[in-house]
Amino acid sequence: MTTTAPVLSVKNLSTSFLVDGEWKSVVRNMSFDVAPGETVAIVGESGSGKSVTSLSLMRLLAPATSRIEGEVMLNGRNLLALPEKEMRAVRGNEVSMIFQEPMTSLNPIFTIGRQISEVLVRHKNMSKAQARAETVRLLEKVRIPNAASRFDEYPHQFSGGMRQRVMIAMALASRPKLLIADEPTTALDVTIQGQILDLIKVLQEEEGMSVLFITHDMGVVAEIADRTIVMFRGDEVETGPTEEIFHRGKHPYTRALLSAVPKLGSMQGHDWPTRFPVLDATTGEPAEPVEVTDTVVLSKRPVLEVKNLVTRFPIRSGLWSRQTGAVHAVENVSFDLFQGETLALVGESGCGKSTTGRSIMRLVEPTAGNVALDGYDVMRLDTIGLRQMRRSVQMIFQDPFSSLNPRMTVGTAICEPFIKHRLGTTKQAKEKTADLLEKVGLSADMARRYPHEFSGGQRQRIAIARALALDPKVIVADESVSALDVSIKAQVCNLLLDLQQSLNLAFLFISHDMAVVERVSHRVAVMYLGEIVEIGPRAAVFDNPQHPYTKKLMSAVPVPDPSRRGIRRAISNDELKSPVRAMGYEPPRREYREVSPGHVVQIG
Amino acid sequence: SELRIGLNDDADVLDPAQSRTFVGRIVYTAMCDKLVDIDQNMKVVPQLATEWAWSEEGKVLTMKIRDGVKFHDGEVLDAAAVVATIERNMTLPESRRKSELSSVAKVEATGPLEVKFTLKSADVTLLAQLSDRAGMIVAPKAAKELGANFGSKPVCAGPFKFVERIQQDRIVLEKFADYWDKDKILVDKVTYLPIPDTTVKLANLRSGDLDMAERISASDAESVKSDANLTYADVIGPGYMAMYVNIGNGARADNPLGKDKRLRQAFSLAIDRDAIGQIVFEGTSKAGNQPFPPSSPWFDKDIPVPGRDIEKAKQLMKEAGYEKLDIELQHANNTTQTQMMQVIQSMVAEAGFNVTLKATEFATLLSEQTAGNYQLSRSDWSGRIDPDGNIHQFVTCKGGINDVKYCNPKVDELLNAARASTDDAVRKEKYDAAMAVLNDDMPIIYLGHQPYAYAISKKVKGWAPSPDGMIRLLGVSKG
Amino acid sequence: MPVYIGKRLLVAIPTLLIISIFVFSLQKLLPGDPVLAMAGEERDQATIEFLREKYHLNDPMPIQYLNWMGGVVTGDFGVSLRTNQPVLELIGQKLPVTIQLAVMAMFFAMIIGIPIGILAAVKKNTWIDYTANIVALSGLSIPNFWLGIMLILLVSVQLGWLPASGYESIFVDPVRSIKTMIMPAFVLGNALAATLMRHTRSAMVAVLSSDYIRTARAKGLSPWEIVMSHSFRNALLPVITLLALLFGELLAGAVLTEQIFTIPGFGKMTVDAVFTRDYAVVQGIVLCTAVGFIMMNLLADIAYVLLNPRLRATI
Amino acid sequence: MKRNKSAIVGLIIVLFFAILAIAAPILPIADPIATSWGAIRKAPSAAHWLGTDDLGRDILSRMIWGAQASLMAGVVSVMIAVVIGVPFGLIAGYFGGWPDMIISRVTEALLAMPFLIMAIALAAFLGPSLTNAMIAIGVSATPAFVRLTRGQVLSVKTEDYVEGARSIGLNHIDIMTRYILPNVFAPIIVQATLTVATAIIAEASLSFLGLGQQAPAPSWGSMLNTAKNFLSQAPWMTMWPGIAIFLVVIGFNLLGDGLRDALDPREA
Ligand SMILES: Nc1ncnc2c1ncn2[C@@H]1O[C@H](COP(=O)(O)OP(=O)(O)OP(=O)(O)O)[C@@H](O)[C@H]1O
Ligand SMILES: Nc1ncnc2c1ncn2[C@@H]1O[C@H](COP(=O)(O)OP(=O)(O)OP(=O)(O)O)[C@@H](O)[C@H]1O
Ligand SMILES: [Mg+2]
Ligand SMILES: [Mg+2]
Repeated sequence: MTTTAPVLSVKNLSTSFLVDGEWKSVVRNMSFDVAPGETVAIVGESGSGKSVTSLSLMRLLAPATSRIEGEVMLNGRNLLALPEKEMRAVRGNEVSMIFQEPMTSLNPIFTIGRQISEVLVRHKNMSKAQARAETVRLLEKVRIPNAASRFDEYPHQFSGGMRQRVMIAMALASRPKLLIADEPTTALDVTIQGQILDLIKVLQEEEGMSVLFITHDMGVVAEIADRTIVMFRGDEVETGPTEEIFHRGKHPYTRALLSAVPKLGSMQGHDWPTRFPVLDATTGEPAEPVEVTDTVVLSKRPVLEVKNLVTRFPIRSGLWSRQTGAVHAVENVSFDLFQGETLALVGESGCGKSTTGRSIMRLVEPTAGNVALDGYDVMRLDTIGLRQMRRSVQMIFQDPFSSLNPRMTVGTAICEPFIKHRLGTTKQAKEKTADLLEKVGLSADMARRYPHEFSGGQRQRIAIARALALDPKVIVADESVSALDVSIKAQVCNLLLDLQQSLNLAFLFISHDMAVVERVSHRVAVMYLGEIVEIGPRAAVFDNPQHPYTKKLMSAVPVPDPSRRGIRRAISNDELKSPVRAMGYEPPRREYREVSPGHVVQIG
Repeated sequence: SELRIGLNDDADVLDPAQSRTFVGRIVYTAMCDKLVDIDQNMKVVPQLATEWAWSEEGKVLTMKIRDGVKFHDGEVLDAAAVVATIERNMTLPESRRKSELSSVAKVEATGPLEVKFTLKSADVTLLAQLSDRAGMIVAPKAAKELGANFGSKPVCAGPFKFVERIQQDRIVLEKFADYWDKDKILVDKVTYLPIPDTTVKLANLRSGDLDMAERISASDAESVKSDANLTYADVIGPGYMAMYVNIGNGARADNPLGKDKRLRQAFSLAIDRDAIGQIVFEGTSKAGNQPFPPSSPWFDKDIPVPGRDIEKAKQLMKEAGYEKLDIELQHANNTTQTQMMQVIQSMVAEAGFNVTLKATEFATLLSEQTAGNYQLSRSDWSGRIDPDGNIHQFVTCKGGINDVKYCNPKVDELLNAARASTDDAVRKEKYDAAMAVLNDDMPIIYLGHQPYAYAISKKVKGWAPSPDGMIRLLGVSKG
Repeated sequence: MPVYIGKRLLVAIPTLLIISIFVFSLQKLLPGDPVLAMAGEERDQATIEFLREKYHLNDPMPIQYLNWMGGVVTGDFGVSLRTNQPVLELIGQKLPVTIQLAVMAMFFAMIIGIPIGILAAVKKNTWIDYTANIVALSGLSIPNFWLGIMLILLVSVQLGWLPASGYESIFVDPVRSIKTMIMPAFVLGNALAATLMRHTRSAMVAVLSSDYIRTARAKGLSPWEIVMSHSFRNALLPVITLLALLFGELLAGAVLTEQIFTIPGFGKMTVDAVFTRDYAVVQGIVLCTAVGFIMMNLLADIAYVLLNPRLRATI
Repeated sequence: MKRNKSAIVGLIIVLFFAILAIAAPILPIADPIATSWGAIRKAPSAAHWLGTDDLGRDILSRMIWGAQASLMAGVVSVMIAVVIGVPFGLIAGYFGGWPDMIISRVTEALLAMPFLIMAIALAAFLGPSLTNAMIAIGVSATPAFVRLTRGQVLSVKTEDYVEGARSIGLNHIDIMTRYILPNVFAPIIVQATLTVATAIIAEASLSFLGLGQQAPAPSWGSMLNTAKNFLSQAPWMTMWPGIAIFLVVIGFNLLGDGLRDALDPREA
């Protein structure tokens, strides 16, 4: 493939940062080429230096605290030696970049149109009007419906997926030779992720550009990359065609990485949730995956019974802020959760998963419905009772970064519930904290540290430890592993499984990651626009999905198999359907059908 | 040509019947002529009244009014206008002149240009009152029309007439072409600008934005004198600086200082009045121990300004039975006062007085002083032309501003008698006798007499300070 | 939007009521008798009594309050005890002065504080940042009177460029009006600049480290473009609330500065009125500044919302 | 690291003045209130390093003694403002609804009230003393802190960790004090360090109204006030207190920056 001269040729790229007065090297001796029209992926776990590599190529690091060495040849010019002014003509023009965070990468106070056309005005010397026309064309190209009319809208009026498409439009505006995409889909859910990946592929073909794709999702790599570079702690440990890497990866870390990738469908034949195989990153030797024993106690009454739960958020507007409508975030949801059982709640972004979890705990007040915990009616509890109740149900929040108080040591955070509920002395609380930290695989002496001193995975475990401090019966785990990279994701899932086994916990496992769900859950509920459209035993739902939405969800999951690279999904540019309803909207009565024992599907 | 005069603060209502402020009087000097004026020696001289006579033991005063005088609105000033004005001063509800004219029983026109004042009892001080606001004649028609609002558009018969006023900013007057003595008006326009900050006032003078500034601070005197473009002038005013001792005003009078005159005498002796003048006023003020400055003919030479005598003060303290005495002294919160009080505080400390200073803003000081909520209170009297005005109301039993609540029948008798006589020699005798008593009882500790200090641009010609602190503009020109 | 404004104005009513009660009870709270100060040096008893009657000072407080409020709602704020002038007329005279001074001072504060704040943020933790901080903070701690008088001495007395003090209405002689206001406005603005600078700096630091600035750089925009178009407006948002607060303070009066430059504005009038216990004037001024304050806050909130598209839909 | 260096500079400045203030009685300096009629307004010399004032008192010694009143005025009044303002801002922002309505309205009302009026009223109410001056200054600086805190709380209370705190069954007080308060402190510190300067200067105008440090006891503010009259004759009288206030303000601001970073575990 690489017969023509490479677009980008990187030699001995090393980057170091000035930290506490010392130069700390973060990326060492990276060398790779990207040929015209080629897609090269950089993979590696969090913190391995992927983003730093891409920022170094673009020279976007703060010059005062960073040092970049080596050679970055772009069409024969060494970018690292260019004067800043010329470099500016390269950025956004010859090389453009898409960033990880579509939510924050767009300036909230400028219109989408302006932010895109800016590039055209800057690099292509277009007039305002020309730029506008071209921008509309680009928006259409990335399949933003009604592009012309949305030109003057602001980022917050776009959904996450659309925002990421806007970023792509922006990056493509000047028809760059090279597109650097830094985890462009990590924050998105599977259906949108699928759309974006397809979009990049199509555009790449049309424009003939090269893509440097950074990700830690092996499924994505398999689907998109011609060649793959594996990074490990700042070093480039292995490079090769994607197929080579996937099937004949040599470096132990590569193999560890691959084995940790959850594959949809890999659970066929397993009755119970199964731990992830854990490979040692240095030796690459797998530890035998253990199937977890049956923990579900069906004999007793379910610990959690949810009946006809409805949660709506009023939308107010107009004179005197009268309510004009409502977000029907949760609509008539019912399910049971047994002791020792994991029920997964899946569905696209905004379908009401988190709200369901929060409603059960009465962190938001449900509009209607019943929630019984151990037989007690949660909806009737007063403030004190509610506080007591919260000992039994705990929540692990979606975002491990923001759900810990940044100014509280993790030790304090973990023992706080214990102390506040007067479950023991300070000394006992300390012991408990140490015990919990060890239980989640951290060491007791970490209690004195602050949240920012931990990696994402460690933070997620701290959140788990905290949730366990009150010995709850039920844990609502809201996207607890979605943001983690593969190896850590595996660790945390294993941890949850272990805890379930030893403490007989019930989990309401909220996730959009189908592969993980398949691995850890006993039963699965699929949510769509606030309603449960399909619920049933894991095997039944995964092997025999009935509802069209469930099917769509399954097909959107990237498969970490490079041989399937050519396969395309049907590109859709439909936006998420909105759960916003006008006042007086009556939700239709739903009919359900039992496909097999316990497997129920909405039919209309 | 325009004369720009910097005043120390802003005037209040520009109605002679209602006005209270010193700066207001400065403006009237240019705007409103009075029946009589005073000269450089504080002698009463003719202005609108050309001559006058006392009769019947000082109970009737007849005045001849100048012929051909016009008000700013063209109305003719005659005896009727004078009567109308005096009656207005006596009857207008808002009038602040009532006490000044309280001795007047009746005022009538006895001819087109002759006015007769009939008094309830003999009161020679009336003439002096008529040399000020009580004697300023206002246009009857305008006064009637505007009533209490006369101040918004005052119409008088002075050399300059009112043009406009913007509060806290300026008062503008222009030359009155029909003035009876118009040849002496040598400037076309006068603008008064209130500028409280003395440094700023001087800066304005130096930059040419002002031609004249009144009451510049003593500490600036030197630099004005050394400035080639400026002239310095000062004059000791008719007022005095004093400390009032609470003798009998309410519960707080019940303290050693209020009860024992020896302590008051000791306090007075511990003060070095000359030093105060040097430190606070750079030598521009006069030390004093009476309501009249030593230069005044009314000053009792038998009671000279005492020098500082710590030994004697201590002696008196001992006699009274005190080694140390705590005293609270309230004073107005301006920097000069604060400075002066600190000087006194440190002076009397040597005699054993432990003075605590209490700075108060003026309105509070005033009400505390009236209410008797003080032990020792420091305030000034701007001074009157007639000696009576500096003493009678302060120490007579029923005196209107007897805040110390001093009451001595003998003093009352002497001071009332001094009022009644038209013979200055007799009056002087009575005042001296009263002074002897007061100097012993010492309800008021007099400190000295403040100067009126001016800085004038050299461009201004023909001006000299008047002992009453007014700025007289006739004959003043600007080159 | 009109609904939003209307609502805001409605909630302003209780605020104004509270203020009116506050300010009215001052008559009882403050020591010193207004009438004593008005009666003249002689403090004639009859005059005192008359004045008390005339200004209804003998009525019970609630009655006085109701009378006053009754006047206020019909546009009659009473008359000044000191000068007999209607309070509304006085305010009418001073308000333009104060507004002109406040606007010009704000202008100086902004052209000093905001650029220095931006510069300090862009050059964070360099000597430029430190110098900028020191310059701004010195503005805060240099006494106003000192700076004012030094300026007068230098600019007016030595150089003769600007009038030393005084005021001219902008409608009468705009050039002179501006000239007389330059120094006082600078002195005032200079003191506010520090606050503005510190807050601009911290807002700007936050903006500059945000992801969309990285995006802007990746687009190939120059640092100038990034600061001026992509960060400035964002950083301005939190500063706007502050601007309103500062402007409100300016409206309430810059006593010392007005005094030094003898500008007949609110500050001087307030001080004089307070010191002479001219309550009708004090009450009028406070109510007026309160309204100004509320309007400024409203304007700030509207500006905030207009500059922030996310909020635009909410009102 | 660099940041901490400047915080240390700030700390040194503040400590320097604080130590001077505390050690004033034992330092070998002249009596700050001893007047000397022979040495009025003398320029700095060997006998009087910083010169003398209008009553011939030694300015150096007055500066040192004055540090006490001024630092107290600055620090204590800001503390009062913080201690009152922050909780009210916290309550208004956290609970919203009618507590917010009431607190916000009163705050606005207070903001519209001229400082001078409040000061005179408080002076009359509380009587003259430095403590009461600090109360007066503190109270009038409070509204700004209420607003600032309220605004910050509004954004912090939507953070996930606050909901997390609720989910483990904490009560409102715990959530406010342990979760919200520590996270709204940064801008409060900036405001507080700026207010120190205003407070030091405000003390002077209060002593003038009979509320602050009373003459002859010195404070920097009142020294400045006196110096105003001798601007051209004795410029040093203005200069020293001016410089001291400036240094203290710089010191507090640097310290504030440092404190803000120190309180933020992410920066440490
Ligand atoms: N500005 C900086 N100063 C100092 N260290 C930095 C800086 N930026 C990144 N690092 C460090 O460099 C290392 C590589 O970070 P990088 O962001 O490239 O990781 P990554 O591979 O992109 O991880 P992720 O998957 O989490 O995005 C990390 O240890 C990080 O802490
Ligand atoms: N406090 C709220 N007020 C108004 N609307 C809300 C609120 N919280 C959530 N919503 C809306 O309710 C719907 C469901 O939100 P929810 O957070 O439960 O989705 P989710 O399934 O958890 O999505 P994600 O996968 O993105 O976390 C969304 O449309 C959301 O905008
Ligand atoms: Mg990264
Ligand atoms: Mg969610």
